[in-house]
Amino acid sequence: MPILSTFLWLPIAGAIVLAFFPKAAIGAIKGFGLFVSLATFVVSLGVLRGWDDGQAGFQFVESLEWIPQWGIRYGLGVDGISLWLVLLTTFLTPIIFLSAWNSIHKHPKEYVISFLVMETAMIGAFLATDLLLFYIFFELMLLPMYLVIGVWGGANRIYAAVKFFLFTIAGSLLMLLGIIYLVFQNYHQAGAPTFEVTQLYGTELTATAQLLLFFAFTLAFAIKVPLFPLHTWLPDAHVEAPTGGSIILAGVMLKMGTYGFLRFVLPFFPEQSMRWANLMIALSVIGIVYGALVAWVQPDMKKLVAYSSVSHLGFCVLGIFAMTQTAIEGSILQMVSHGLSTGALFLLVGVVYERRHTRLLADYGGIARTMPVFTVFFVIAVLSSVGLPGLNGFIGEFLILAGSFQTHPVASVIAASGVILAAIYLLWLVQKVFFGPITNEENRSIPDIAWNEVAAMIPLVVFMVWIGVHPNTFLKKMEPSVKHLMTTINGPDASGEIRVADRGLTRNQQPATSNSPEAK
Amino acid sequence: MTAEVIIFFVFAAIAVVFALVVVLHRNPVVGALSLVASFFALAVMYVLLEAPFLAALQVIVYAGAIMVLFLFVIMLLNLQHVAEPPTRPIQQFLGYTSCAAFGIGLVYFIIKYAIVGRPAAQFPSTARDVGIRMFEAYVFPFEMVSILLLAAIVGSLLLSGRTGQGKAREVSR
Amino acid sequence: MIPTHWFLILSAILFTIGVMGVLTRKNGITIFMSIELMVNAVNLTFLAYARQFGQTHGLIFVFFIMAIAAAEAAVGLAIFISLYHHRDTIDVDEANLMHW
Amino acid sequence: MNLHPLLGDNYLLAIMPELVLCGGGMLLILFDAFAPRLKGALGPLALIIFLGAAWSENLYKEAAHFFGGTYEISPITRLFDLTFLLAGMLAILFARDYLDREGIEGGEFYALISWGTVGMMMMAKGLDLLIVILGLEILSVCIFILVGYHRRLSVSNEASLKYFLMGAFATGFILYGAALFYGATQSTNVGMMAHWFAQNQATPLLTVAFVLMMSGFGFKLALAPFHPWAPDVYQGAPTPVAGWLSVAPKAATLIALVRLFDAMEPMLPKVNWMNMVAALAVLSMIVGNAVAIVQRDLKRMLAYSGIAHVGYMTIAMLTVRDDSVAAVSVYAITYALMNIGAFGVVSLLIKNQNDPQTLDDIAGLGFRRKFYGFALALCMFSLSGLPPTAGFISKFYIFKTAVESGHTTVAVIGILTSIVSVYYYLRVVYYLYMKEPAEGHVVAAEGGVFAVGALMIAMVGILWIGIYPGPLFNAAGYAARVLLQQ
Amino acid sequence: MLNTLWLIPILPFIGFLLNGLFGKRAGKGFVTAVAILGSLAAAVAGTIAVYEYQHTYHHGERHLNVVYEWFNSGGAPGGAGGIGADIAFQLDPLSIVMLLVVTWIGFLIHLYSVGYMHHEEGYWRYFAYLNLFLSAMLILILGSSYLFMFVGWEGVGLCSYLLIGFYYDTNHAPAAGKKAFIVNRIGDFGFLVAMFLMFAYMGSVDFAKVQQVAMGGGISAAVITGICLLLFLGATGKSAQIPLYVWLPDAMAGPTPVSALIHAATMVTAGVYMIARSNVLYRLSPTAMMVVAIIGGLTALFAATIGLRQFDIKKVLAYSTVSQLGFMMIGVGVGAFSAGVFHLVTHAFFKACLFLGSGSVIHAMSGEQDVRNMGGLKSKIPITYWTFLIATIAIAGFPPLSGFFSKDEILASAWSTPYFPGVGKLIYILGTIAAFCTSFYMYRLVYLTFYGKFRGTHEQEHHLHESPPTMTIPLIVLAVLSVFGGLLGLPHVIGHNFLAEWLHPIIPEIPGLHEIHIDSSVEWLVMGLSTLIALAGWFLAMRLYKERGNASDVAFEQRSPALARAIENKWYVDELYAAIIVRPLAALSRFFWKGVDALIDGLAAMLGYVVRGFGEIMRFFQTGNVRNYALMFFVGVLVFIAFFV
Repeated sequence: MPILSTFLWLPIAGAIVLAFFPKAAIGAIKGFGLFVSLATFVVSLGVLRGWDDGQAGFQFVESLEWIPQWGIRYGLGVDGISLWLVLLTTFLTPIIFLSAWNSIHKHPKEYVISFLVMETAMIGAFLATDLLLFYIFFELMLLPMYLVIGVWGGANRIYAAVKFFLFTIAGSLLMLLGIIYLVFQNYHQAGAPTFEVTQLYGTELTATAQLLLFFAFTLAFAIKVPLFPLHTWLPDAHVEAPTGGSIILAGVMLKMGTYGFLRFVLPFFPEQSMRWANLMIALSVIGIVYGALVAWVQPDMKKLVAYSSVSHLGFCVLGIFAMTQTAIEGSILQMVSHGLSTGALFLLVGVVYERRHTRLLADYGGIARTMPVFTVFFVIAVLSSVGLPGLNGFIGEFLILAGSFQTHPVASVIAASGVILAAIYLLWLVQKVFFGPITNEENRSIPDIAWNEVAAMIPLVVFMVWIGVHPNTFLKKMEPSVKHLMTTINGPDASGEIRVADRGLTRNQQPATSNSPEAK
Repeated sequence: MTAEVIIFFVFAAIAVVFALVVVLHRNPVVGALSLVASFFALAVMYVLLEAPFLAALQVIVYAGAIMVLFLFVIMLLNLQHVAEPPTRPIQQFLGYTSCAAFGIGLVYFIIKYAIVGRPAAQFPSTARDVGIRMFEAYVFPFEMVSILLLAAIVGSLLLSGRTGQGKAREVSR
Repeated sequence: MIPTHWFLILSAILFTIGVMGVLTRKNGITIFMSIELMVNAVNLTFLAYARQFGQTHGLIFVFFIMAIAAAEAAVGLAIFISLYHHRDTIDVDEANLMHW
Repeated sequence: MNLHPLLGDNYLLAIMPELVLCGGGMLLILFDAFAPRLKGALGPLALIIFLGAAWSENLYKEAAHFFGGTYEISPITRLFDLTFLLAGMLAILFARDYLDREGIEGGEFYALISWGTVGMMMMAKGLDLLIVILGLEILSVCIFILVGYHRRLSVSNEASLKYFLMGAFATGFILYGAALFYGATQSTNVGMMAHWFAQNQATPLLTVAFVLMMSGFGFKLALAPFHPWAPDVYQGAPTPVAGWLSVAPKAATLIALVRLFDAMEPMLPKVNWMNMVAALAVLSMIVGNAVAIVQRDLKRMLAYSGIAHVGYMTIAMLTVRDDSVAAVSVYAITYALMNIGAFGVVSLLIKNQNDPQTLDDIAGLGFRRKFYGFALALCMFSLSGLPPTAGFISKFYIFKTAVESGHTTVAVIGILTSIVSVYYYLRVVYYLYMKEPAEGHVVAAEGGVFAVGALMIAMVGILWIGIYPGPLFNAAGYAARVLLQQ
Repeated sequence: MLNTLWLIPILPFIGFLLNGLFGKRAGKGFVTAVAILGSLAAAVAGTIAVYEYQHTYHHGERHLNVVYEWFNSGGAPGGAGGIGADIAFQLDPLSIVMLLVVTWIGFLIHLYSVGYMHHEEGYWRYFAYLNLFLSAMLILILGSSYLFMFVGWEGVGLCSYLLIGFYYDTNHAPAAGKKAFIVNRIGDFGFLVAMFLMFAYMGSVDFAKVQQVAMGGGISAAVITGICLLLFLGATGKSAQIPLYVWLPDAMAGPTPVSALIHAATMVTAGVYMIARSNVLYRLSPTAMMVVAIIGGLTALFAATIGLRQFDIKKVLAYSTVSQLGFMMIGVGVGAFSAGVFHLVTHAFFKACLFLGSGSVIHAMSGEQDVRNMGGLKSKIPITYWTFLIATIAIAGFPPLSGFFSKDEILASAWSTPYFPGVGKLIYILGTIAAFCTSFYMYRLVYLTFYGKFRGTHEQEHHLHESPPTMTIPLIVLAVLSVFGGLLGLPHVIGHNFLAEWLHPIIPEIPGLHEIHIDSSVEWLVMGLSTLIALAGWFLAMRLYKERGNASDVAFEQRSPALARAIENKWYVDELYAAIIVRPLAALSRFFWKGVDALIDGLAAMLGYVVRGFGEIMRFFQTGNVRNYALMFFVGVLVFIAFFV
């Protein structure tokens, strides 16, 4: 039984079964959803068991004829780049069901179903080794999310849902055209049509074609990330989405963009990526600072966290386009940690929203006294998101910054200031919500965090600490793939070293023999 | 300047003039009758084109059957007295001008590019020739015409039947 | 022997007149008559060419067009009658329930 | 048996589908006339007839010409025949409940649909302009009547009037164009025309002829700027008819055009005719999608979206290659499934058919009637071209073909407009699932087993083609190659 | 023990976990036991480790205990030279000094807290934090690389955030905690970038490797200076130097023992430790050293001036801390690293003692912190008084108490620094003036608090009582330490400088750099002068405050109100920062949010409106009049003909 397909289709299968559940059996529905997602997670862990640390390419590859006429295959595979994102997805879904155990009163069945469908779509997008297959999953995940935001969302949900959908679809449709063109060119050169990602690497293209395709792909992913000028859909979507929606959106869906950059943009168009790296890095750095600053003045908790995502994802993009191995590993790790910490933040905001039905900072204050346990969890999540060493956030950011410092020192320094800003807005949030005297009478009697929410939080915290304390568990598995990616970008000649390194800022491999630019 | 030419011009003039009457006269009855006249003129043209059989058919089918049908309907709905209200000037203007342009262009192109030179020596257009061809290659469409007419009959029966509460269910936006 | 394109020109003129009728008249039946006029113009063209080439099937085409015209006439008039039943008029401008 | 050398061998088997449908139509009328009490059986009977026709497609499999090279049987015609039959069956299934509800059940209805299908088949198979135009006329006459079939409704009557006048007008142009082509090529047979095109130069008069003819066909396809009839007619027509009308005739016209363009192939590099087609396509995509956005009436909205979709199909035809033909045929089938499905759900809304079926009528339907809601949503997703539906695959095919034929610009416009289209399709979903119906404005949706069956067919088809299109592609590709070889 | 060095920080961490998870339910006894044991265990383990070190290594060697590779990326296979670090602890003379000071003072203050915090409801929370702090601090001083040290560095920052905000349901305490954390973050930013530079140019952040590479030469002075200055930015954050000192005075919002432990004895000295740790880099870049020294001098003086006129007993001590940290910075800045560390140690003794004493006073005054409402406590709380007095004498720098020797060595080194002689003298002068102020405001504090007649309310007077032994014992111990602590580093003219020798190995010879040499004449001169200064300060304070209490403050205010208020409001520095940094930034952010975001949205929406409008226009061609359709059709035909013919 091919493991990837198993846990790829398990959620959908569950959803189909679920469709025949009686509407009334809410407990059963939720339980079944949780069970299915947990099963998926357990199965997906099997990937780790059979994992070959040394191998750079795809593992557990499955490849079947699908649309032979166009050389489209049902190709699945997982490598160091996608491994942790896949696991993150399967890991977060049960947590969502747990956290939403009592909070979804409207159409619980449809809710669970849409999340299961979404899970399959997301896993598929990470696993697909075939461009069209990827695209299909990439778009498939929009529909359930649209429904989730639109049906279970807040007051202004329609606007948010439509905005979310149109922004993303606009990008991805142009990318579709790019895909077609790319494949067509490759077809001309290779003679046989194929959508296999790895075979499309190194398709020769004319300069203009490269440029256009690069921007077609980049636009799609940049919207998804979201990169600075295209980020405005995110706060609305986050604010209006139900807790689970926000968690998935921030935790996994945004990673589609960064993942796309890594898997497609860089290896497809290395020259263009190098050429426009400075632009992308500039945008991401702007995003980091901008997102942080805007987050700081938000009156609404969820908006604040949403903008913080803009800031944190900026780090990922920075790392990717710095194009040093360290930075890329860092940004992959940062994707995972962001999924954990921001997911946790949204979860907790959801918890308190459900009790007080307001997200305005002004309505809170001093609830550390009424819900101490909750406060502890929240502070932990905040600290991990601030990037406190010993928790997950730090490692990723450090690797990104240190790595990008090699090639883009100025950008990395400016980005590093984002670390300060993160502390500013997140501690501001904590102080406003939890500390100080209780001003609002309603806050005197908030029930503390409930069993299911604790159950949802604990695994998150565990992994935050794990990544923070022993990140090698994660880095070692992604290292070969990233190395391989670097060679794909730079060509085999410069395997370890980075091609953009001819700016005088090369890191010497052996510390003993120090060589600074002057020394050379 | 043979007789043929004279006949051609005379009847061409008739056809055009009556056609214009059809288009311009306010009373449908007059229109219908002048259309008949115009069709007659066309029949003459067919004769000039060495297709007497078709000319006969033109007179019988068109002037005979179809136009009678028209008149019948006009009478049935006794529209002979209704004076047609004037239409919107823009529509009128655009209609006339565009038609003028179209016609002039068309005529110009025909004069310039339509083939000239002697027509073919003989033109098998007798009822016999027609029949033979008709039942060789065109037997299938010929049969299908029956379906066309059948459908038309069924349809006209269906549509023209009184609908009882038709007006009762009148709803307007 | 009359040159073919004389007939062609005539038919072009008739066709144009027909179009003019369609565009400028309100009375449905008149419009329909104009359409019949157009169709006849086409017939003339076909016949003229058929004579030019000495082919019979151009001629046969005309037969079929006549049949088509007959069928259309039947249905069309039925439609007008039904329109009249609904609105007591055959002024096509009155038929404007649906727009935009 | 062979009466005459020109007829071709066992021509009766070859035209069996047409014969079955013709005969079936008459049978239906007679049945209705003599057993007026058994109206309920008409629908199933019609269905059986269509199934019989579909079965009789298998009687004659080789590719061959009949009736002196005026009639072609080949894989492509079989494919399109099946498309027409599929469309007809879906229409019948929906119509069954609709007519029943509206109390206008009658044999003529089904008979006319079968005859119209015959007309389409002629358009698909005719190698002679005569046959194509005759088929077109049979189809048109049937449509005139079907549109006006709901006699009680003034909208229905108005629609049929509009369609009739415009249709006859357009027919005039098609005929005139045909006449001029005849004058130039000395033949109305596509094959011979191709022969002539291969050897001679184009004259402006010929261009005029092309424009006239193309305009006529453009009208039948509802391509902008010849489209304005479509919304009114769809709105006024009985909903199942509208669905059928929005799909089948367009498919027939397209295949007829494919033949023409194929015949003109050698001429096309020398003339700019295809620019006109491209212009039509672009205009349709833009106008269709843009106006669809501002529609609240579902049927009108679907009409405009249909205009846009024909625009997409036309993109593929800009260069006649086997791929493009295959793309068009795949798209035609897909479009039949999803559009008739959508119209079908609309046809289940119980309200005075004189009033428009607006978006408000389906508010909250998705949770009230889960199945219908989901079906409509699926159709919408498919129409907007989102995976994993057939709409995505076939749109992808179209754009792929366009890009490969070098029409990238048009393809880009197509993509951009389809971004716009997503907006209004999703708005339907929004009304289905995210909007509560206004107080006292809950429109019931009622459909019997037939409608459900039709929806099942549509949904399964949509998902099947969307997820595993390989076999269909094989068939279409093969058919297209065969078509373009001879 | 040596190979389980990691136990030392883990032990208090376990205490943290236990108290944090079960403390609330388990009750005070459990909490106390766990907390005390946690700190004591760390102290004992540390001492054992030191003992073993002494017997296993030649003095000065570096003992390294690698636990596991933390993370490493981008290096050659096997991780060599990648970006990353190990979880590794090291033991060498410097960290030994820090280890002993931190653990034992930490233990004492734990002890003290048992009494002091006894009535707090957050008892368990407090001790959990305190243990956490201890373990973080131990990581900071035992970590073997900048990166791992940074963990502790931020960890202690976190703990100080939590402990300052201990009284979370007040408004000012959490705000102060936030301020502390953010200001420290600004420093950490420097630290981070410094590490990036190290990775980029030295390929590692391990102390030893960095030292090796730096001494190996070949790295441009610019880079080294950059690293040093950035590290120093970190230090200014942690050690409350200009311009980032502003958080420390506010930090007094935390419980007093916290101020004693974190904001006097241990955490705030981390910056000094770190600079001493990187002495090689600094010595390679005189510029950086000069900056450090100057900043230190300025801070010393500036803070001292503010200290002159504060009324909150803890505020006075806070500014004195800032000022003393300035002294330490002078020490490490002028190249007398051992002197800096020496002052660090002695300061830990007497400043802890002072804070704990003030705590005891506040305890006695049932929460009162304003010296204007005290006075005449001498007889009421004798132990507190005597310990406080001793510590004051020590900090004021009277021979032969500890403060005298350490401060004095620093000043002497400043005078005779070889790196920047001229500036050195200047700094010496700054330091001397600061010393004078120190002596003055400390005695002022003593007199205002313990002498004169009681100025508080009656029930305060009624409640006055000496603190319980758990509080007094640490006081006495610390007092004793601050008396004899000076013996660690007697100036060579008098005796033997143990500390200097002890620390010597961590300050390796760098060819071409000659170390500070203080000749005896300077030594004597400086000693004499600073003694005089201290006396002068004492004398002045006595004249002003012994009898008259705070009357003289009032008088001063009447004489020059503007100056008085300026000092009272700390020269308005906070206001300045708010005006030039915080508010503009907030305004910018709001502009981004309301302006830029709205603009982007607007553009996106506009596209939609354009399409929609186009649709609206197009739909009006759909008049519903069939003849218009016919016209459209025909015009279309015409247009196409016109176009394509």
